[in-house]
Amino acid sequence: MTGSMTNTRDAAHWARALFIREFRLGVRVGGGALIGVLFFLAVVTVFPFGVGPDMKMLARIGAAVLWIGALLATLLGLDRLFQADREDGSLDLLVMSGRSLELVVLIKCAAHWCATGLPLVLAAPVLSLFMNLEPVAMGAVTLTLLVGTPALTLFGAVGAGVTVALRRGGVLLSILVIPLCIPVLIFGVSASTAAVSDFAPFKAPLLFLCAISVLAVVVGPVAAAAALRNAGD
Amino acid sequence: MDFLGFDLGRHGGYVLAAYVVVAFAVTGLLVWIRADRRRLEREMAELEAAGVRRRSQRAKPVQTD
Amino acid sequence: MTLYDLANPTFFLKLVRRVLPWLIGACVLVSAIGLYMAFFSAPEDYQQGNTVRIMFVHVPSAWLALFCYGMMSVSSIGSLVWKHPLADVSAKAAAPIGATFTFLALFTGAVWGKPMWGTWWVWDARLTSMLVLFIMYLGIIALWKTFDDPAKAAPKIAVLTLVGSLNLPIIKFSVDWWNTLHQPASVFRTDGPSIATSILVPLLVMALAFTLLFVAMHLSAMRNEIFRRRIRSMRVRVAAKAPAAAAGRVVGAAGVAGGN
Amino acid sequence: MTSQKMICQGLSCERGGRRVLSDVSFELDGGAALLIKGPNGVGKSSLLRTLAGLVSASAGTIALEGGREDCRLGEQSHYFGHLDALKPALSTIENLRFWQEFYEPHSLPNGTGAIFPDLEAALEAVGIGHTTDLPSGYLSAGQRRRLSFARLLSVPRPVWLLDEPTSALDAASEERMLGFMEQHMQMGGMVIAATHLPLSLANVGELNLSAVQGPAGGSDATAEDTQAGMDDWFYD
Repeated sequence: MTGSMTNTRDAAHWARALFIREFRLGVRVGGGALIGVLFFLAVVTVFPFGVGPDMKMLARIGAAVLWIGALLATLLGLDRLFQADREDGSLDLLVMSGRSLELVVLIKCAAHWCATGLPLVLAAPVLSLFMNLEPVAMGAVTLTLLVGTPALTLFGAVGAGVTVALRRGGVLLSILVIPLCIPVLIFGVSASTAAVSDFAPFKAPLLFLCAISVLAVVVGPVAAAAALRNAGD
Repeated sequence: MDFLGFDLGRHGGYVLAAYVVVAFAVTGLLVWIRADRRRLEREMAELEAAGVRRRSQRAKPVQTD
Repeated sequence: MTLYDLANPTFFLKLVRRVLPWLIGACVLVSAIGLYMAFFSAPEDYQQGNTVRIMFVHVPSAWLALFCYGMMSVSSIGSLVWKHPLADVSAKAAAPIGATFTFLALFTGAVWGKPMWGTWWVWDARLTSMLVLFIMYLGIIALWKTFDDPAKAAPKIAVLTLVGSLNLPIIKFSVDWWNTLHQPASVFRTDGPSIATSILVPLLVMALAFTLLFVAMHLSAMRNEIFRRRIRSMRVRVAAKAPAAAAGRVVGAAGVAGGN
Repeated sequence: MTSQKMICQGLSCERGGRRVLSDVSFELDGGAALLIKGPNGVGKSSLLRTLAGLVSASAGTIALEGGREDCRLGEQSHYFGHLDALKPALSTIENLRFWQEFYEPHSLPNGTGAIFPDLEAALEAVGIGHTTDLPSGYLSAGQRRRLSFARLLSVPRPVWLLDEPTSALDAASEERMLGFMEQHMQMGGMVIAATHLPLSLANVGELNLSAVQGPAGGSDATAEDTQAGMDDWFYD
C-alpha cells in the first residue's frame, strides 16, 4: 500500500506535520521565541553601560554588538532543539519513523529558525536605535542577519546533535559551535559596516554570507543526523 | 502644523505622534483584555457543558455574565 | 469584610462587576477634562514650544510604570507571606499592563527628546532606567509564560519581583551616576526650573486619569486570570473524570471503567 | 496472506564498553508473540532497542522475511518504551494526529491498515476519548501511557516492540491492551514484549535472556569474554 507514487504527496504531508508541530511548540508556552528576543535585547542594552553612552563610538561598534547578540541568542535556544525530544522519548521515534533523518533535522531547524531566528531579525532595527545606527546601517544589519542567522541555526544543530546525550550539553554546545560561526560573524559585520563607509565593498561579504548559509543547509542536517543516529544508547 | 484648527507649532508632528501611539496602545490593551475575556468565557461554557460543576455552583446556580 | 473574604473568587468577581462601570465612567470623565486642559488651557513652554505637551502623557506613563511595579511588589509580598491566591492573580495580571505603560513612557520620552537632540534614542539617565525597568517587566512576563502551573510559579516570581523592586533605587542611582560620568549635565530637564501651576494641574488630572484607567484594566485583567485558573482546574477534573463506559477488551468481556 | 518471519542470529551489542548482549538468536513467525524474560540488567531493553535500530549491534543480523527489503526492521516496527513521547503543550488529539501523519505506515501481512485509522476511535478505544482537546499535560501517568499506546493502534506496522507494556496501567487498561495485542497478532503482526508480569496471550513463545547468554555478569569462565567490547583491542 505504500507504493512510490504516493511518496511525493506523502513527503509533503509528513514534512508539513512536523513543521507545524515544531513551530507550534517553539511559539507556545515555554517556547524559545520570546526568550531569544529578550536575551538579544538584554545583551544589546548592556553594552552601552559598559562602554559608555558616547553616541559616535556606539555607532561604530553597533553592527558588531548586534551580530554578537544575535549569535548568542541563537545559541541560547539551540540546546533544547533535540534535548527536549530526547527527554520525552520523541527522538527515538523520530529516528525510527522511516523518514530521512537529514530532512527531519532540516525541518526542525527551519521551524526553530522561524520561531526564534526570525524574531531576532525583526527586533534588529529597533535595537539598532539603541546603537544609534543610521538608517542605511540599520537596513544592512537587518539584511545580513536575515541571511546569516539560518547558518547559525544549522551549524548550531550540529552542536546540538553531538551534545544531545550529554547532561550539561547546552554549555558545551556554545563552545563547539562558536568557532563554526566565526566566518558568518566576520562577513556579517563587515557587510554591515561596509554599507556606511563609501569605499568598503558591501556586496562581496554579503554574497559570501549567502554562500555560507547555503553550505550550512547541506552540512548541518547531514552532520546532525549522523550524530543523532548513534545517540540512541 | 495644525490639528483640528489648533496650531501645534513646529514640532506638532511629534506631539501628535506621542498622543496617537498612547491612544493606540491603550485601546490595544483594552481590546486584548476584552477578547481574552470572551475567549475564556466561551471555553468555560464548553467545559461546563462537559458537565463539570464548580464548588460555588453546586450551592446555587450563579449566573456569571 | 476582612481581607480573607476577598479570597472567594465569586465574591471578588461580583465586586469587580459592581465597581468596574463606575471606574470606567470616572476614567472617561477625568481624561476628557485632562486632555482639554492639556491642549487648550496649558500655555506653550517658552523654550520647547508645544512639545512640552508630550509631558502630559510621558510623565503619567512613567509614573504608572513605577506604580504598577510597586503594586506588583505588594502583591508579591501578599503571595509570599499570606499565600493569598488573589495576590498571585493580581501580580500576574499587572505585568503586561505595566510593561505596556513602560514602553509608552520610553516611546513618548524618545519622541519628546527628538526635537532637542535630533536622534530617536539618547542614553539619558531617566530613559535608561525606564529601559532597564522594561526589560525587568518582560523578564517577569517571560517567566510567567515558561511555567505551565501558575501555583508552582507564583512564589518564585514573587521573589524575583521583590528583588527587582529592591534593585530599582540602586539602578536609578547608578544610571544617574553613569550618565553624569560620561555626559555633561544634559540641558534637557523634564520638570524644568519649577512647574507653573498652569502646567501642574493638567499633569495631575492626567495622572489621575491614567491611574483610574490602570485600576480598571487591572481589575478586568485579574478577572480574566481568575477565569484562566478556573478553566485550568476544570480541565484537571475533566481529565480525571472516568468516561462512563470504557471500551473493554475487544476479544474478552467489556472491561470495567477503571480511571486511574 | 503473505506470512512474515523474523530471523535474528548471533545478535550482540555493547554499551559503554560492556558487552550487554552476546550471541542472541531467535525466530518469530507472523501472528505469534515472544516474551523476553530475565532479571533486570540482563539486556531486555537493549535487545528491544537493538531490534528497533536505536542502538547499533556490534555483531549479528536481524531480518524480516516477507517484509520490505529496503527498510530496516526498526522502520517496520513500533517501539513502545518507558517514555511516552508526548508533548504536554499539545492536546491529546494533536499529539496522536502528529504521529499518524509523520510515521511511515507499513501494511500488515494480511494487507489491512491500522486497527483504528480514525483518531477519535483510537482514543475512545484506549479509554481517554473524553480528553481529546485537553492539553496532554493534564493527563495522569496511566492515561499518558494509553495515549502513547494509541499510536500503535493508529499507524499500521507489522512488528510491535513493547518494553514493560503494562507498567502504570490498571487492570481494565491491561485487559484492553492484551486485547489489542491479540487483534494485532490475528492480523499477522508480531509482538515482542519484555516484561516481568505474565501476559496471558495465546500462541506466545518465551526467550529467557539469562539462559541464552548466562546471567548478567556471565559465569567466571566467560567473564573476560562477556566484558569484551570496544576496548577489547586494548585488552591485549
